[in-house]
Amino acid sequence: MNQELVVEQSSIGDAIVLRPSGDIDMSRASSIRKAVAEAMRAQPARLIMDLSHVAYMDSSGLATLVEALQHAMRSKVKFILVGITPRVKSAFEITKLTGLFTIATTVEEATKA
Amino acid sequence: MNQELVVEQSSIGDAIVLRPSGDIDMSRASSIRKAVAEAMRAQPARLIMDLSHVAYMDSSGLATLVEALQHAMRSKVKFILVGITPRVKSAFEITKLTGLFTIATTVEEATKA
Amino acid sequence: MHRPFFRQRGRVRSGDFMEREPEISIRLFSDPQLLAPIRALMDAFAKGVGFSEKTRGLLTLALDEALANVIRHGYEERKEGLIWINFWRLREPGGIRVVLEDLGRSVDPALIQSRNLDDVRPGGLGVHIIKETMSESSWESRPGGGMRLTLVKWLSEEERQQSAQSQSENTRP
Amino acid sequence: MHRPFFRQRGRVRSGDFMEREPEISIRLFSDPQLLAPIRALMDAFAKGVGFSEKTRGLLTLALDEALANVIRHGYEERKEGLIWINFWRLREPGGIRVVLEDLGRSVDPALIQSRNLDDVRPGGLGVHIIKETMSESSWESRPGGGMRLTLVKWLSEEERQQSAQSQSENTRP
Ligand SMILES: Nc1ncnc2c1ncn2[C@@H]1O[C@H](COP(=O)(O)OP(=O)(O)O)[C@@H](O)[C@H]1O
Ligand SMILES: Nc1ncnc2c1ncn2[C@@H]1O[C@H](COP(=O)(O)OP(=O)(O)O)[C@@H](O)[C@H]1O
Repeated sequence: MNQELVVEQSSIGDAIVLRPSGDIDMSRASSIRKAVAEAMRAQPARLIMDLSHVAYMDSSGLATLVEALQHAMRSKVKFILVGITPRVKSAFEITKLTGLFTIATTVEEATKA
Repeated sequence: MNQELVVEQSSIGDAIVLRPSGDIDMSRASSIRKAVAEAMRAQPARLIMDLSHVAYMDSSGLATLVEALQHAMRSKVKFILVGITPRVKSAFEITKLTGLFTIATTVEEATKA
Repeated sequence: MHRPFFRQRGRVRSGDFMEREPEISIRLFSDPQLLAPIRALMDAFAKGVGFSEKTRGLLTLALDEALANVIRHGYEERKEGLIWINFWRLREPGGIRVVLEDLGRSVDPALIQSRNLDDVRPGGLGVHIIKETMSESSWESRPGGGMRLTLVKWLSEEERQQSAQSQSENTRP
Repeated sequence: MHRPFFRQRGRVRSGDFMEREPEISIRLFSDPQLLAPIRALMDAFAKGVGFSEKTRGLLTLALDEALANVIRHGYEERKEGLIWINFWRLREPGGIRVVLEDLGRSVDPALIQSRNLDDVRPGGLGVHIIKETMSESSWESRPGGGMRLTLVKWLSEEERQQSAQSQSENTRP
């Protein structure tokens, strides 16, 4: 049981795109936290979190996204979520977090949001 | 726990198409058996089993398909499988049943097979 | 250690299953790596009872949150704690009951509360998710130490009709 | 009835887990409707250990066949029989061990055989699937009645490398 979450990182213009794949739960939220911290060190203009390969997220995952948002706001980095799948959407809705985030449909759209 | 397997039945020309959806295991193989028996009573020229909505099948499911094939051969009905998903394919392969069946890629193709 | 499976007898309350043994009983270690298999089982169990895809997502999430709380607060992230989960199907009008038990630190159930979501900060969402999702949720401290959490979820009217329909629809064109 | 979880102690053999309690222990009724949740758990458990999608499909199938045999032959399709399943992760070189126990009719393990597949007929495929899929599979009749089936599956060389890689790859571009 050592399947850590894989988080792909890429750049598009002045944006860094993080694309985790797999379920994000208590055992793997720290991978997101690490990936965000590393991306922030590069001081991008925007940080795009592509969640299209995440079918499931629990409150540990939501917490890391709230942290990332707060970190990004302090650092004047735009933080944008992309590709939210249905179950992850439910998790945002039930915790009333949807309104807090800038959400785009595609990575393309997020680079302009 | 009463989710019986749903088996949709439709006709295309002289063919009857059966499309089960859901996992086919010991608790639900009898739904396939019933659907095949009913379709055979209509004496179609061909019986097409569309498995594209079946992500999983165990040996109870395989057994009903072998029965169906034998019934069809006795009744001079062409029996064709369509849309085999990866895990169902593995089940056919490990039991060496693949060569036994006529397999088509699409229902369209099966109506001509 | 194995007792919780059997102590249920004569203690269970909700619905029609007095004295009935759970359909599935699980004992696992307080290891976050085991959350994924339990979620998968929960999802399929709830599917068999007739819950919609949307409700199953929330039920899976609620159980995950309850287990994460036992691991985090009950066992303070130690991986060798034991957790028992019992699953029942409820008939008339249809639903599930899930009971979690642990031998971890036990707290006054009155202290297990959801926080005000208007105050945006990471964490503190689990209990809210559990209460919001389930028809019933209640924490007790167990006489022998640890906590017991009882979760009940009934099918919605729509899920009930869907589920009845999928039965009669069977083999129909 | 609950004993099988504990009798494992000092009896288990294969690999590195002597005396170790299973990561997950399940007790369920011999009800075919419960096969789907167990398959889902097996699939996710095997995923956590690093098995490929293809192997997980076969492992899920093999466990389903083993359970179906207990229900069909051990309990003659009665739904109120008890079945215990214990799941272990194996380290070095990585794999899983699954032990099934029941209190049903017990048969001479020598009679549990796969048939010749060239003779095409429905049925008789389960034991073949189990033996073909697993690295080890062995049936015993239990001293107290019923059967015990021990299943072991090791990661392939490729799965092992993939699994090691997915760890080091983490957060890398
Ligand atoms: N199983 C448990 N054992 C002990 N305390 C718990 C348990 N579950 C919840 N709690 C308490 O309830 C509080 C709220 O839990 P939750 O909403 O999940 O947020 P978080 O776990 O992020 O603090 C926790 O901080 C903890 O004090
Ligand atoms: N758990 C079990 N208890 C008793 N007998 C069994 C068990 N599993 C398998 N068998 C025996 O092994 C035979 C072969 O099993 P299998 O290959 O699964 O085919 P099938 O179940 O279709 O007969 C069965 O017919 C039965 O006699």
